[in-house]
Amino acid sequence: MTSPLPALPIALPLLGAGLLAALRKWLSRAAADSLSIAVAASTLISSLLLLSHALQHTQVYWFGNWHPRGSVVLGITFVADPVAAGLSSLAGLLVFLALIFSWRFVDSGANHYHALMLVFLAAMDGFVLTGDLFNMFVFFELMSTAAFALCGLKTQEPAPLQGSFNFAVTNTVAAFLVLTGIALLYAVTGALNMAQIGLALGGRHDPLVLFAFTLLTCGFFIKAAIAPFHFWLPDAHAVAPTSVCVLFSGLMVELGLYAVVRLKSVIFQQTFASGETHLRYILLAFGGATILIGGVMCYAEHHLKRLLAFSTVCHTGLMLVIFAIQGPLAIAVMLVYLVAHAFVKSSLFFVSGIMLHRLRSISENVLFGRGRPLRWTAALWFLGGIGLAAGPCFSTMLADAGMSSASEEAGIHGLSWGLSWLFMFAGVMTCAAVFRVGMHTFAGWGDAPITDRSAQVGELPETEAEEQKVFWYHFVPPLVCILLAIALTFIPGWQYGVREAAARVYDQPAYLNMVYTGHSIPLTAPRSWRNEIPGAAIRGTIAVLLALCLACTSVFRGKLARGLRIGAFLEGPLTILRAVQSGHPGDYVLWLTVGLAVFGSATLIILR
Amino acid sequence: MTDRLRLAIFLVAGPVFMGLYCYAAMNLPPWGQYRGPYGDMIAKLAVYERHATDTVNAINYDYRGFDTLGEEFILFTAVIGVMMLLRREKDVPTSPAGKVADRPPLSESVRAVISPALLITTIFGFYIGLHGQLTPGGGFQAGVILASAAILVYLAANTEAFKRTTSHVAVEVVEAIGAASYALIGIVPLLIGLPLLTNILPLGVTGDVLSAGNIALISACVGVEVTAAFLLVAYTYLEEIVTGEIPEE
Amino acid sequence: MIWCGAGILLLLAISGFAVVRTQDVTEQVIALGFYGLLTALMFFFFQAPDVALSQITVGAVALPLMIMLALSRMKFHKATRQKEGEHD
Amino acid sequence: MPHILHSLPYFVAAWLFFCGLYGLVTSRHLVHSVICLAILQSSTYVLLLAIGYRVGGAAPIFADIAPGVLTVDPVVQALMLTDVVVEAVVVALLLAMVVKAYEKSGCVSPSELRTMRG
Repeated sequence: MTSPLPALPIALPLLGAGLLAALRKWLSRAAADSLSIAVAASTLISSLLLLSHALQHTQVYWFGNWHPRGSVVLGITFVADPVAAGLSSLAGLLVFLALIFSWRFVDSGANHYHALMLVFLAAMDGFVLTGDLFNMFVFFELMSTAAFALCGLKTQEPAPLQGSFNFAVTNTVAAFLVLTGIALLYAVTGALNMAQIGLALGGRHDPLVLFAFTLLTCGFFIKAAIAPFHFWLPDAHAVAPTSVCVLFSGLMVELGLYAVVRLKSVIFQQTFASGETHLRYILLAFGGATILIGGVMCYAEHHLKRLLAFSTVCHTGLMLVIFAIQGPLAIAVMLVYLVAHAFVKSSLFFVSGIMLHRLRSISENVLFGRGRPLRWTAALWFLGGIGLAAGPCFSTMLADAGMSSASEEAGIHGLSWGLSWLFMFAGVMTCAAVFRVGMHTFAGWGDAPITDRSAQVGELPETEAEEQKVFWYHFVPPLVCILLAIALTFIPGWQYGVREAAARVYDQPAYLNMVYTGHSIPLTAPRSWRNEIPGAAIRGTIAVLLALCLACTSVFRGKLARGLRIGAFLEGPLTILRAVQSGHPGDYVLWLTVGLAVFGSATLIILR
Repeated sequence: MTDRLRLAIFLVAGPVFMGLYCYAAMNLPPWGQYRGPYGDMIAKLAVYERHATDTVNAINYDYRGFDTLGEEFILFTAVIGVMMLLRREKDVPTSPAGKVADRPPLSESVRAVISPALLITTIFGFYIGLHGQLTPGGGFQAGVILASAAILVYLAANTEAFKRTTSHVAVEVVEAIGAASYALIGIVPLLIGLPLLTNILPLGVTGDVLSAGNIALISACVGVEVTAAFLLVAYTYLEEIVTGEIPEE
Repeated sequence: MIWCGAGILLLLAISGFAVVRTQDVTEQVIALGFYGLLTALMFFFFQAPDVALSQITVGAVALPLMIMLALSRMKFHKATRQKEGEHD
Repeated sequence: MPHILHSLPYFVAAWLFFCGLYGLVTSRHLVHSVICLAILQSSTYVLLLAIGYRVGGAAPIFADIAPGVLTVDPVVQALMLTDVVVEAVVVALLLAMVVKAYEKSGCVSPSELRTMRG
């Protein structure tokens, strides 16, 4: 008797999607909404049940009942460890909240929207749970296909088609990079199961393995929007409906990094056993560049969704930097940050959706002073900003605390300061941008906002013009997200649980043993970062204050001496960075190729 | 960025990438010396364990059937995406565009050839679909062939008939049911405590059309889905031309 | 025998480049159809009849057909718009 | 197998990947970009096929050969079947975007379609 739990998070939404698509013409909007919410809720419940089982014992599930013969794996397996099951629960929760938010609200594209959302959910679940490399590619592609379609939901204007075309081209190239990497690994190991590949590769690190690593990593970096692969992300976010942006920024992008973590731990663990330091510097360089570009561009944007999108770029860069430290503790910190960021960013996107609905625009310039009556919206918006800066009480702060412990554990205490600065930079820039928009929109302070070209892309409102009312249930999703982001700091089991889960991800022998025999090896959880928390809280407070100052130098630039108008300067032309973000698919593919060449050469030269 | 600058940068980065690819590939096992073990193991087992002589389909629909489930839903999603992107917007009124390019000009002789061609294509499609577990072919290939039959109808300039076969809501419903029934077949074993997509049908005699358990059944679902999917895509592209109506500006 | 296979591969490499270099889209679709057939031939030659069958149906028929349909829809759209313009 | 052929198909795969990227970078027509993506995709066919090939191996279909005969790898062929579907699907979806963009804005060149930049 096999427990059916691991299969349900995929089977339920897929069946639901089929049903919704079949009944599309006959279902009323409300019926389609309720049906899809019910399916998402049951998926969420099955994911949570799976998580509760996985916390005790990793669940290994063989599809078609094809168990391995000796060391050869015949079928496809799901390995539901706490991290995978937890991310699947997060996916379920975000889709559930997004569907509640879009209840009779966002244009459903003739009722196609619901089926697409459910397929997207199934794809994310499959992507995190799978223990098979090619199966991962299949779900990667399924996730992308659903995302491309959802991105082009609003077909009334040409901008969505530009955004989704660029998104589709770059991410399809990513899929083929990943597939090429899988094929190369298959050629040398004769296996598609990740555990078997890891076993067969051993400590091999010839150019072939390193190149396969490059292809897989860069392919997933494209999804994770690491510079210079990030260009598609702002374009896609600017045009996608709010509820879809929540899923893109909240989880889909981060899943790219999750895949890199998983592959590095299961397949390439021994490959880099001797070259860990070199790999660290390569990843730190890419992550650091991403933080800088994302942070600066985030502050320079005046289109709300693009601004939040660049903040996502900045924060995924930060997650990469944390992962670059290496070691189980670093993975734990990254996961803490991933979850906290998902809640904070989702909340901000939900709030921007409410603003778009009430105020009929998403450009800072147009919104100036028009948000004064929206007190609740303003409160949620500013809270989200504080969350981005890892302000005290927010669980993003825990990551700051953990980062110094992790770098200490990895023996790179010297880098610790630099990393803290990067963390603070990311927080200050993104938080300041959010504060600036908030001050302009909800308070109407200072001078009229500066604007730029892309902010003038008039995004048509997603909703009908007649009813500009918002209902209480529109505030539920952002409120739930913000509350969860805060509550996680105070749930004592949370930090311990994540550390233990990360240890299980990191430990390659335990993973292999699990897949082949189904028995787990007891592991010791990495050490706690409790001592670092007060310091992190102080740094968080400073970051919030700095962000406030920076935002003020923009908002009140008229009253300041020229030398003090730092914010206004950062908002200014920034000619080169803006020129690079050109909206031309050819350029994006070009930078992608450059990134591949650089990452590939660096890996090959340094790690040989 | 100018076209020339873009090309210049690419001509530096692109060859570097290709060079890395080639350099890495020189470490691969030489061409023509596949070493196993995965493929060899399945080639040995499939005939005995699954009574399927076409091992490729045994992998596709059974050993790695879960991949194919995902693949079917990729197709399903893309079709929804195409229909959604090219949907008619609600408030935009349409105007009859008149006979602009209604029917492609075809000579009588071509039309005379097309009817038998249609018959042969359809029979071939069913043959390919039903023998998937034995010989090359299977649901996917059959689906594409059957859908091409409908395109032949259009080529025969019988737009009315094409409209009847495709514009109907039924095709859309069939497509969704085809995709969902694959998931349903997978779920049935869950009820008796087996993992998703486990075969619970009798395996039959190797080489028989009705052998190899659920492979034929899944293959049939895939065939239905693929046929409907390609028909829907073709119709969505042709909708304006067939109905002769385009949305006003 | 193996030289024959190598020849097909080289032909594929050349025609792939040719397809990419073709600027006119209609010509490119025809080139793509030819390329699809060549790929199918390669599949047959290297003992992959299943894939060859799907490649013939998809790569050489369905794919070019789909692009043709899309192009004809675009052309139709343009023609109708122009006609409407003349009426006004 | 002559020595100079050892890596030939892999080089062809690398070349096709390069061609696809080149086409995408230089493309002046959105439909052209989509076709280049299809060429890029075919690079993975060549690679997978070459990896699973075995000199003298039969096709892995035991309808007319005895069990136990040495065959080429059936697994890569199954992967390629998935790949073919993915190709068709991606092209269909991208074309739909191109068609819609053309109907909305009247242009097919990637440099004209840009409404968002910076």
